[in-house]
This record gives sequence, structure tokens and C-alpha cells, in this order.
Amino acid sequence: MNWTFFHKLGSPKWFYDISGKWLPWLQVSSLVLILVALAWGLAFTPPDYLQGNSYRIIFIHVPASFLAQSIYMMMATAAAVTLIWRIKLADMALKVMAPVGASFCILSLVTGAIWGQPTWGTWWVWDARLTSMLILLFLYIGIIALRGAIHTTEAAAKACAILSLVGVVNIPIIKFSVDWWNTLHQGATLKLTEKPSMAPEMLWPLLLAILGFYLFFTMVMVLRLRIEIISRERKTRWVKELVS
Amino acid sequence: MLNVVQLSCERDDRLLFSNLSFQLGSGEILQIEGRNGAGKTSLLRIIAGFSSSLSGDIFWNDQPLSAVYADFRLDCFFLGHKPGLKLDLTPLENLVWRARLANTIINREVLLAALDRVQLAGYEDIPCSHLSAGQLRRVAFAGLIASPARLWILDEPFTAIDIEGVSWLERLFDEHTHQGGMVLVTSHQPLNDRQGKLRKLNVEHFGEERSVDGERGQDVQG
Amino acid sequence: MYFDSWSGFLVMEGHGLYVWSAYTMALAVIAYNLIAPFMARRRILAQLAAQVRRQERLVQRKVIVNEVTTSRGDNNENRSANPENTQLKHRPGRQEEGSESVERSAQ
Amino acid sequence: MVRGGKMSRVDQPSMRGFSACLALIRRDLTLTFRSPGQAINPMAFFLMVATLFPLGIAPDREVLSELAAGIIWIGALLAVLLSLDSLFKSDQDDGALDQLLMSPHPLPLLVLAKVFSHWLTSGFCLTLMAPLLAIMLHLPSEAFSPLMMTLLLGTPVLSLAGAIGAALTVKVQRGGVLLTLLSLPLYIPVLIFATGAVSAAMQNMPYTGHILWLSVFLILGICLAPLAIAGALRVINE
Repeated sequence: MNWTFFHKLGSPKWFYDISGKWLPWLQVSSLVLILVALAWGLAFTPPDYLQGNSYRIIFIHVPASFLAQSIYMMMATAAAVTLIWRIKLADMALKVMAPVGASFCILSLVTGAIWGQPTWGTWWVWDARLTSMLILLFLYIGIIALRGAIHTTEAAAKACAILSLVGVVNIPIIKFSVDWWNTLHQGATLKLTEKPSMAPEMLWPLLLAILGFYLFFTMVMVLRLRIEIISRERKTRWVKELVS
Repeated sequence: MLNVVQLSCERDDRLLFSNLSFQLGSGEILQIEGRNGAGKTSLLRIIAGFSSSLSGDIFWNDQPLSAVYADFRLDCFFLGHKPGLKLDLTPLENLVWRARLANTIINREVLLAALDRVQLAGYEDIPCSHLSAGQLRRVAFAGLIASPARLWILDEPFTAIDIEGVSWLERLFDEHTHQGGMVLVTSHQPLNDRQGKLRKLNVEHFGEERSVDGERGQDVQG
Repeated sequence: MYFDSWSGFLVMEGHGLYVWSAYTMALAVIAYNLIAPFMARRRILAQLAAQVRRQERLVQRKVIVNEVTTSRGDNNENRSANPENTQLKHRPGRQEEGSESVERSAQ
Repeated sequence: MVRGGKMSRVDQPSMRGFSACLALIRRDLTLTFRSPGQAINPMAFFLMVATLFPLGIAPDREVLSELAAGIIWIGALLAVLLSLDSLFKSDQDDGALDQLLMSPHPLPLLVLAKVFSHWLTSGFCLTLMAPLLAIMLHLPSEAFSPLMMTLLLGTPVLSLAGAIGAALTVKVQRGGVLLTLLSLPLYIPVLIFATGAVSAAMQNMPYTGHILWLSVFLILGICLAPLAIAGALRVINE
């Protein structure tokens, strides 16, 4: 099995050139998809028989929650790659993904709270998923804070990698214990994000929105990764030519 | 026998030194020179096995260090900038826990004899917080004498040591190399070479020769 | 279009406030994720440009210093053993900063 | 002939890892007894937390007995966090951490010894103090035994999980807040199951399930945490 592809993938310069070609496509497709999906969800789908129009928030809340969780999983894989194969690009990805993941985590929390108001009349509901999302936000902030606190790049890279691996081991435990805690204390309230049997005309815009958000995330990550590459490889000749 | 081949280390994207090689046979002293920040301490810490982010390889008794790190550490004594002693404990207690950690069986007499050699005979049961910096260093040297390790890795051992302390330490090096030991030391003072076993290595010679060009930045180790 | 009028679309039978606030929040997050990279890019490019300029200034200052020392060096040959070039050993490759490069580029 | 890295049978000294751990534990315990301030702080903090809540909420019996388990557990959790900051930092400052990393014995084992001695001086003392606070907070009598059991099983997990954060922030100047931030997510499952056990006992329902889950966390912590701590120490001290 030749590993050249894998190692080539690891070199920042190669990634910089390839991503240069992908970027315009990503930008156009993600923004178009998001606009179409949200317009469709907002204006053209009929309201939900139970929750009325407030359910339209689902087209942001669900993609944001999915994204927040899957970004953390991606960070854990990048962390494993950094620790095992010591590929610098993986650490750059880890460093770059954290703020994006945190922003989507906040978006999911806020939209969940806003959605809770018309449905239950209170802004914050200690629902199992919202609480797990809140703890996930703590994990994100922990990684961003640790990255800021350690100044030598190598030590910071490996420390954040270890922290995100410890975090990813902890996520199922947290989810399990929060769900268990939730059922213990509350009766069977309507689970906020449990999708009521989705009528097809609601399901399609949701899937489109999820795809749009994921493409948007890839685009943002490629943008940030290219900048991180320039900053980290500033001593190499190809960056010096690029900059001057 | 320590053998370092083509060692290079990058710290914060700054190339400290590259393809640095040397051998250290038994009975030899190697003094590492270089201006501050040239990477002397980093070199010592890499050889002692603290750092793993390096390219190039280190052999101990012609086996790769990563395979025999336990045997290497049994046979190596590392003294960093700080003496590594707990200030609330007495010198004797400090020497006991350090010996236990280094897996050496040491009884009281051996430790007392070592403390006596460093002129700290009466101080064995006074908390280290009452000792001066020089005396603390001498307690660390007592640990050095009492340890069976053949390879000594000492980082700036002469700081806070007075003149006759320096000559005492040089006599200690000679005695150690005479018994087949090896000494790897960094210091700014030139060591006088009484038995012709002293070699010097200047880290700056292996410093940043050329700006890191494109290909170099591509290799996986980074 | 499900809603019959624009105002109906805005009010959304009373839930408009929540839906629109959620969507503005989404817009804010998307805007943050778009703008932050460009700000970072500008900051880093400015940093790199400054570094390159500092490099050139360093080189120019060395060139000026060399002319002064070589002109002064001709008329007082005997006082040439200043501390820098006592250890005039051969240095592999050029040394970026530090005083050695002064005497090195003077050779 | 490159052997698997072990010296020949004859001259290989017997590796006394266990006595190295004992030496480390003895060293840390004598250090704590020599300067007891280090161990008294968490206990004083624990007592203070238990006195603040009645002042802040209400002194009467029903309210307090309802909240007692939560107050005691959150107090213990914060007290352990308070004492974790100096776990590796004191060794880092006087160079003893280098000796720990230079030891031929496996680092996870030595780190486990250090965390055990930290638990003895912090978590264990809090557990001994807990009945006093339970009385002050009118905890019903049948909830005493689950409280003690959960504290006995839970505080080591707090020390283990917190030590990961302590190892990661050993070189950070004012790392106390960051340490708390890193460790809290790891504390949440322990808090949930511990307070769940006590409240189950107060409604005289069986709480063995909670105790079993806490012991699962303890075993998981003992197996995985030292690896993460050792990895973090090696990485930070490069």
C-alpha cells in the first residue's frame, strides 16, 4: 500500500495549491444551497399542525447541532492524526476547526432556546440535548483556551490533541448520563429536537439546509486553513514569494 | 556508548540546529558550547529523552534510544538548571526519593558518605529551604556521586558554584571518566583538559545555515 | 409561497419574532465565520510584509556599516584584531543575524 | 543482533516500580504534613461552601434537606479543583518533574502514585468531613450511607480527571481557571450519578445501580487517566 498519497496530503504546500482550486466552487455552492434551503423552509413549507410557524427554526437548529457535534468528531480525528503521524497540517486543522465548531454550538444553543419559548413559554429548558450541547460548548472553549495558553506551537499542538481525544472519549459518557438524568427528573415532555414525523415537504428543505451548512463549514475551514498555512510556513521560500 | 546521528530540532518554527552528529565513548567528556538561545539545553533535553519531536536518531550501546529508553535511563543521570530538590524535605530525604525513582538501592551510609564528600556532612537533617543555592547544587552533586549511572548529562552545572567548587567538580569528572563514565556538560566556562579526554562541540556551527526552503517545509516530520 | 402577503410572512401568525430572531442569529454566525478569516488573513499578511521589510532594512544597514568599516579599516591596519573577527573560523553558510555576519560579508 | 531492547538477563537490575511509587507517596505525604496549609485549604473551603448555602437560600429544614446532597457534592468537587492546581506545578517549579520524567519506571504508574497521594490529602479528607456537613444541612439519616459511598468512589475520579487538566496546564502561569474549565466536563457524569444515588436513597428507592456506575467511572479513570496524564506531561515538558 503506497502511502505517498497520504503523505502528499500532509504537505501544506500541496494542500494550499489544491484548495486554491476548490475554494470558488465551495463558496458558490454553499451560499446558493443555504439560501435556497432557508428560503424554501421559511416561505414555502406549510406550518406544523402542533407548533405552528415556530418550527421553521428547525432549519437552522438541526443543521447547527449536527455540525457542532460532527466538527468535534473531526477535531478528534485530526488530533489522533497529529499524535500518531505528526502531520503538521492535521494540527493546523485542529486549531482552525475549534472556533468554527464553537460558533455553531452557540448557534444551536441560542436557536434551541428561542424555539423553546413559544413551545414551553420559558427561554431555557434543561432538555437532554440542549444540556449536552452546553457541555459540548465547554469542551470547545476548553480547547480554544488551552491553545491560547500554551505558546510553543509544538507543545500546544500535542496538548490540544490530547485534550480533544480525552473530550471525545467523554462525549458518549456525558450524553448517556445527561439523558439518564433527564428522564429521572422530568416527565415525558415533548422532546424538543425530536423530529415529529417529518412530512416530505418539511424534510427536503431540512436535508438541503444540512448539506448547505456542511458545505459552508468546509469552505470556512479551507479559508482558515490556507491562512494558517501561510502563517506557519512563513519561513519557507514559496510563502515568501507568495507574500511579496 | 552514545551515538547521535544527523540530529536536527525545530523549536517554534525556528531551526535551532540541523544534522548535528557526535559520538561519546566511555571515559570521554563532551562540552557543549554556544551563545544563549543557541539550543544547548534543547540538545541536552533531546538526548535525555524528554523531547520526541526531532529528526535524526540517537543510539545507546548501538541500539535506537526509543527501543532501550528504560536501560538508558537506568544508566543516565540528568541535572537540569533547577536542582530538583523539594525544599521542605531534608537533603537525606531528597536523595532517598530520587534514588528510589531512579531504581537504585541506596542505604544511609552511602548517602551520608556522598554528602560528606560535598562538604555537607552536618546538614543532612536540615530542611533544604535553609540551604543556599550553592549548597542545594552540592546536594544534587551528592546525588550524582551516589548514583551508579555511567552517563552524566549536566546542564550548566557551574552556575552558583564558587571557584574551588569548580575545580572540585572537574576533579569529580576526571574520577568519573577514569572509571569509564561519560560526561555531557554545557557551560560557558572553558573546562581545562587535564587528561586529554575533553572534546568541545559548538551548537552554533550547526545553526540556521539556510532559510527553510520549500521542499524542507514539505517533509512530513515538519 | 405559503403566506398570502408580505406582512403575513413577517408576522407568521405570531411566531414571527422568534423565527426571525433565530434567523438573524444564524446570519450573525455565518457572517462571523466569513469575516473572521479575512481579518486574520489581512493581519497575517501585514505581519509577513513587516517581517520582510525588517529583513531588508537589516541587510541595508549591514551594507552601510560595511562601507564605513572597510574605509576605516584601510588606514589603521594594525588595530584589526577587534573581538568579532578574532575567531575568524570558517562558518558553513551565511549566518542570518548577529555581529559575525558583519565581518563575514566584509570578506 | 538487535534485541528487543532489554539488557541480557544477568546484569538487568530488578525493576522495583512499586517501591518507587511508595517512595513518591511517602514523599508527598511528608511534604503535606510538613506544610499542612496545602491540605487545610480544601477542607476550609468545603466547610465554607456548606455554610454559605443556608445563608443564601433558607435555613429551614425541608428546603435544606432537599438540597443537601447537591451542596455537599458540588462543594467537594470545587474543593478538589482548588487543590489540583499545585499537583504538578510544585514539582515543575523546583525541577522534581524532570526527575519524574527521567525515571526508568513507566510514567503512568508514577503518575498514578502521585494522584493517589493527592486523593489521600484532598478527596479522602473531604469524605471524612462530609457527615459533619450532612448534619449541618439536615440530610435525612437514611441518605448518609449512600453519600459516604458515592464520595468514597467519586472523589478519586475527581482527582484522576482533574489531574489531566493539571498536567496540561502545568506550564501555564495562572492556569487555575483553565484547569477548572478543562476538568468540569469530565466531572459532570460523576456529579449526576452521585447526587442521583443520594436522592434515590432519600425516596428510599434502591441506589445500587448508581453506585455500580460510579465504580465503572472509577475503574475507567484508573485505567485511562494515567495514560492521558503521562502523555500530557511528556508533551508539555518537551
